[in-house]
Amino acid sequence: MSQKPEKLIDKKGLRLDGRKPEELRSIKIEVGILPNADGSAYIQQGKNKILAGVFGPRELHPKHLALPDRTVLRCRYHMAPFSVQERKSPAPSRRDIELSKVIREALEPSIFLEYYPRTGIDIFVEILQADGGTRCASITAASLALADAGIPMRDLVVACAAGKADDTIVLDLMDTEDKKGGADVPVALMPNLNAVTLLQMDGILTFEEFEKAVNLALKGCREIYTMQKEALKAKYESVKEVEE
Amino acid sequence: MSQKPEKLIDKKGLRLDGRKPEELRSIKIEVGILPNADGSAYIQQGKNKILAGVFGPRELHPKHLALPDRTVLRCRYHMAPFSVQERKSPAPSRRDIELSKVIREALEPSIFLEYYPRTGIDIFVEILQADGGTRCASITAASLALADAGIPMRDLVVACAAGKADDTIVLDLMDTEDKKGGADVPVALMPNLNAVTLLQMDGILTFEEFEKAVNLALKGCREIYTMQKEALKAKYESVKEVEE
Amino acid sequence: MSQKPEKLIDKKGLRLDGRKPEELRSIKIEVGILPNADGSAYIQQGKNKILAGVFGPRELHPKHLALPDRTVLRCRYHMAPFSVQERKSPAPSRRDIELSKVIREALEPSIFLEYYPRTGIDIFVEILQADGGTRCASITAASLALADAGIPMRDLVVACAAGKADDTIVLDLMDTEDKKGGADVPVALMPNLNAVTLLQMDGILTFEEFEKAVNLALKGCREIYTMQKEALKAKYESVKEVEE
Amino acid sequence: MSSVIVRVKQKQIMDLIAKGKRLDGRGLTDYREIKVEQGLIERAEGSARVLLGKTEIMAGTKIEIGKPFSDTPNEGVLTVNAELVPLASPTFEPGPPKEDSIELARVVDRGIRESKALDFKKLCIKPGKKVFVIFVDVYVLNHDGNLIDASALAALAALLNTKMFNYEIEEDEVKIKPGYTPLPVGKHPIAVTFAKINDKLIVDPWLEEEQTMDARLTMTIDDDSNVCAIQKGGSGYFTPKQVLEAAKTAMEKAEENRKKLKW
Amino acid sequence: MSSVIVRVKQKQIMDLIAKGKRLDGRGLTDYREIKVEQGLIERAEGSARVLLGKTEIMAGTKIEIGKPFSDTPNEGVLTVNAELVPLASPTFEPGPPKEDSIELARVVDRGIRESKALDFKKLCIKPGKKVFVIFVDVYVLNHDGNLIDASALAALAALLNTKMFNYEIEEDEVKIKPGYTPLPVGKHPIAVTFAKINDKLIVDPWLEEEQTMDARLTMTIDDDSNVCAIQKGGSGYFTPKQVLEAAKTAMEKAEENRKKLKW
Amino acid sequence: MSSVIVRVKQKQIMDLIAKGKRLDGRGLTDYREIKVEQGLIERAEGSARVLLGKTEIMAGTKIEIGKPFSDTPNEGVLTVNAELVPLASPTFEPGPPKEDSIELARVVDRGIRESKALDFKKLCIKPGKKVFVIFVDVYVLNHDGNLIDASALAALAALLNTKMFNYEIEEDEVKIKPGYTPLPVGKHPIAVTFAKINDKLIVDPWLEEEQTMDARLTMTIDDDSNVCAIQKGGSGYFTPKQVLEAAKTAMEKAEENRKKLKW
Repeated sequence: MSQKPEKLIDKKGLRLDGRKPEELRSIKIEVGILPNADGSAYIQQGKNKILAGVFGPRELHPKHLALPDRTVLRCRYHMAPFSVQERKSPAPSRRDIELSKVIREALEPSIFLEYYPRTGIDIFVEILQADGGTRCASITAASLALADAGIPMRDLVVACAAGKADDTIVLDLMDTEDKKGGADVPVALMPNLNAVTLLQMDGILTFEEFEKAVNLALKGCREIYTMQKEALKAKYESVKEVEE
Repeated sequence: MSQKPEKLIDKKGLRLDGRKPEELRSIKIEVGILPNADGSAYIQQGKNKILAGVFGPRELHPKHLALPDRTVLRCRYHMAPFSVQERKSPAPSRRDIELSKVIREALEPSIFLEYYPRTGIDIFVEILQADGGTRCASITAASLALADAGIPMRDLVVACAAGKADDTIVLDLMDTEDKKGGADVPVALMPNLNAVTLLQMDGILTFEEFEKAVNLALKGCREIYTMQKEALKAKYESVKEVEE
Repeated sequence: MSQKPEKLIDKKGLRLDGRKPEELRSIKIEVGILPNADGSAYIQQGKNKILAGVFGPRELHPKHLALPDRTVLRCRYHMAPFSVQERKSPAPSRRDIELSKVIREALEPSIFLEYYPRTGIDIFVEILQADGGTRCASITAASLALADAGIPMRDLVVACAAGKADDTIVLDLMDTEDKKGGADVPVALMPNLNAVTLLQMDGILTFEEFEKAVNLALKGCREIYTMQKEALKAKYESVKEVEE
Repeated sequence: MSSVIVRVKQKQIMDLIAKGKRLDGRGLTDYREIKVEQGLIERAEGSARVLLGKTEIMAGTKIEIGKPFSDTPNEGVLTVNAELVPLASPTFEPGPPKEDSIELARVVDRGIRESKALDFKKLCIKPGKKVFVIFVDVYVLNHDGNLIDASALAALAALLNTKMFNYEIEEDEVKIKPGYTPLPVGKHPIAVTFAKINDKLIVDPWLEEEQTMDARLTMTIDDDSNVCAIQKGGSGYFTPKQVLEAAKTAMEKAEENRKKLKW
Repeated sequence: MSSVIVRVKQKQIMDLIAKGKRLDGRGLTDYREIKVEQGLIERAEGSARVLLGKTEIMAGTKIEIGKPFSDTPNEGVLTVNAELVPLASPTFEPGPPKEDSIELARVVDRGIRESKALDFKKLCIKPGKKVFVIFVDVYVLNHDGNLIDASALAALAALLNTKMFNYEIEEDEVKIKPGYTPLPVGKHPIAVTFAKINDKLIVDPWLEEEQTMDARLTMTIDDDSNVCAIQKGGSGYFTPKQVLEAAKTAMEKAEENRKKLKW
Repeated sequence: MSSVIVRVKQKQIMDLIAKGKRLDGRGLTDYREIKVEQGLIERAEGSARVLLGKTEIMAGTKIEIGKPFSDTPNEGVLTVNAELVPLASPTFEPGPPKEDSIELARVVDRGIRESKALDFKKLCIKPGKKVFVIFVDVYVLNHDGNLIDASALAALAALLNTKMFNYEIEEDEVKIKPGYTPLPVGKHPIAVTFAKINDKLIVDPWLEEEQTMDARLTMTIDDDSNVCAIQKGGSGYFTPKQVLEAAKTAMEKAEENRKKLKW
């Protein structure tokens, strides 16, 4: 049902969706949109539509999982059955379980875990629609949800992928580039600490290409970081307005 | 393998098994037939053959399910693999889980739950043979098993369905009427309190038909209620005889 | 893919692998080969390659399984997916669950369970390659692993099967004899107590054949018992050498 | 919320209802505001989002080619699944579907199935061999009470929004052809849920009313004011009179709510 | 029962057995009363109910058409399943089958399979493609000890009662024809279970004897007094002499119990 | 080990690494001794055992005939599974695969898949219908740290040792023919894992170093010194500079370790 494009980059050097190689997709971020969660955020990045909700710090169930010296961070990355071309079973796949782990480990370095011993923080990420780069967009949203929940953090975590489409290193791969391209390098960053908290790669890259891709992804992260901060500000300004 | 009957009601107004529209199937009820259960009952209604057993009030496992102010009622509706035309897997189906819930909620209003805080009462219903209307017959038997276990109750709960076969409102649908008929309305009742504790419906009924079906089902309930009380009495008379 | 041999015993009275009816396969036993387990053993019997590891006595999880007056022995018999002709799913099969039970019950009589109340001992058996008679070889290895872990025992448990190939009672059946033969009688023994701790049978045997098979299996057990003791001795001599 | 505050609030809700009033100012048979948006998820064959007050449901449909059930060889297959997504409420836990989500899915499913909303015969490709399988996934994104009515509405709105791909059969294989056909949806069943509080029936209970109610009753009503599915829930009871009263009210409310849908 | 009472009773049971007596008056090799009823469940292809004292077992069979195993392309398939139904004992819990019910099912299965009671070749429809799959579901309805012997008897009685539908093959499809054929059951394996208490062997232990025994030994014996399956259970042991003694006794008991079956 | 001893040891490890030294005497970028044995399990289509210091991995392959994925109808299927066998460590528990073993399997899988080590097109039998399915089962037999590198090496060694049966297609059925063909393995991806301890990178962490590390980084490198898979793990972070430094070192180490394989 999917057409195989001959070329991912056209003669003008533009990508299938008209972007330049170093251009992000259009991004929309909203903070605090779920009434029942302690913190939440919504991100739209290209056709990705992702919700993140945070509960906690709260009592852990089952209790024996609690740690005496720090909070336990848990994360579930989950895809809605209708979020992808072929219906996804709601039971967690091996991919879901791996992504839940790497997303959690990308967020952990940003949190002062020792502030809330014997408690747990739960992060729930729901992919309502997937369009390539969901793990990065999930991290970007989940970090905002943590901030919205008032969890003390060293910095926001922001994530973005770079990769290779035909012979060009490109930023923020969408679904087709991800599947047909030569490589995908998702990166998560705490910009103020210059700390890479997630790094994965699929594909084949020479050292030079890899270096270029990492640097491009970091540039993408910094751009999205600005949007993250604006979204947080927007939430608190709107709260302030309501309160005034 | 199943033949499709042209008509569910014949020219004389009789049903496939020879019953009149407002007639119950033949019913046989026995109380206290399982030696190891705290209370038990067996019901045969048409070709339905159903066992209900009750354990409790007893300690709850796992303990964290216990409630400080009342007993926890649990119910499992389960079908023997050989109880239906096509072998049923012994793992609980979604239907089994829903029926377990509605049966439990049909019985709960009859029990003084607050008499036994921190305990649990387990109801196990086993369908040995299914012939339409198993949920109603299960409620009728399970309520007797609760009484047999000596659980204090406001009233017995009795259940019966009415529905539509061709254009006629009929009582106590058997399997073929259930599957080929126009509607099925199972009702559970505490007769002395005029309290409907279960009500479901499948099919299509006008308001007038619905009203007629509900009233017919209630009439059926009251008839079976008499048999319930007789079965209880029979048990206690036989016990008395043994003791004397 | 498997060829059906016409005869399991040739004209000279020899078996497919050249053995005489009452002859064991070649056996190699090593004790204490797993660095992290509290006790361990490896057995090669024909093409069987089996590892057994023991942990404990240690705290039991979940705790409610602990017993006030004795240790709880647990056993898992597990086959590597590549250990058999057709890939075995790593999830436990019904056969695996039964074998885990009978192996545990074959070893239990040898252990002074009451020495370590409120604790658990875990036995893990991994079949790396299966060639008939894995349950017996597993018991032989697991008993050594228990001894290696320093668990106080009444005697070692040793196991061996006898059975029927064509019309001959034979010792220590390999895979083809097991599948094409007329019967298989696995036996476990504590030789010093003359105590049979496992006995199973598949197939068809007259009383006389059964008697002969049991006695032959017991003879096989006693031969392997000698090798068991040598393997234990070898371990402690090598330890002594290292310490000196 | 501490259980003391909960009990004070429950008392308040009950006292108000005795006077024919509700904590949020609604009349006993008033719904909260309903918003329906169709077609938000392009990857899905159909989708809809329903807001019922603060309760938020997303429903999406997917179509696959599969086998019919052996007792209905000429009919397509409908599968309704409901997820109580854990970000919708602190009381929802991740994991396989439990009693509550299974009941929710089955009540939504029965409304569609029993009202004959879908023409299952038109979903047959090759009798006994190949049919369209319609998956409806109901996703609870925020739980503020009355999940059944909102979910049933979202499921129906998603079905009305669903496009089936065109196909032809070539040598026993289904070949996809360009273009789409709408799903054959002929009826529009609407679920109307009542809570019994202080022996009175109210419609569309929100979360705190659900925590106060004795029992719940859902009536699903089709375009011709027929009853097509009912589900009683909760550990209380209704009188026969209340049941018939509920059916009457449900017919009115269903007609109002049906207007929120586009088709 | 408190553990003190249990221990007093166990002592009593052991003391009596030392004197060759049992708490319920039976001799050491006596069975409790056995009742076999066949054909109670009309929906099942075959069924039987066995009462062994107060132990009650229901067994039902169902037949489906399925694929043979790749290593036996010309043979039908037998699947035995056992459920320790929770109403049969306060110690049985609902949920997926555990160790005990799996062992029970597999011991019953082996008795039937190894004795060649079923002619599997006759259950082949199309070699390598289609065979009859026989499901035997053993349902424990009351547990008063010795589930193996009662279950094996119930399973065999249900098989003897089983009707296979007639069929013909038309263009690679199996067509059901009117009428039934009995299942090809040629042998009648009987399980005989021993408990070792106070170093003595007794047959058919009831519940309290099982709680007292050191170990359990089941011998399954065919019509020609061959041993066809054995299972030792429990954490005790037997001497080789006890094993052979048990085999002898089992042959006598099997012949007696086989008379309870009709075929 | 008590947690006090653990903390003392961790301090010791960190202090040494600050001086460019390690507790077991290795330099920061030295591997432990590596031993690779191929072909130990005759029942498997291919097998290998890798010892990396005391870490011991067994990998075995099995080949089945199955269906291709619908989006790659002309390609065989690779399935990598990893078992943290409970006898390998007191911290491994029996049961279905958890997060750690799933990540391990997926990292090994990605290395093979992304490097195009296997020529999947050559594993196609009948496009869209029948392909070879290659199972690689990674079995951790002793856990002394750096499971990823050892597992990736064992998986590749087992694939290099794997024989595919010959076949021909007769009337739509696959017929096995005598003889074997080696699996088409064209690339040799090597995983190189770094631990970050005290802000320094070390290669091939053993168990106690893993218990001390802040974060883990695995780079998989192909025969032409391309990066073909990366996985960061653990709750710490790396600087961008450390990432590039790791890639450089990984290229050297991969070339060394690749020599341990025979093909």
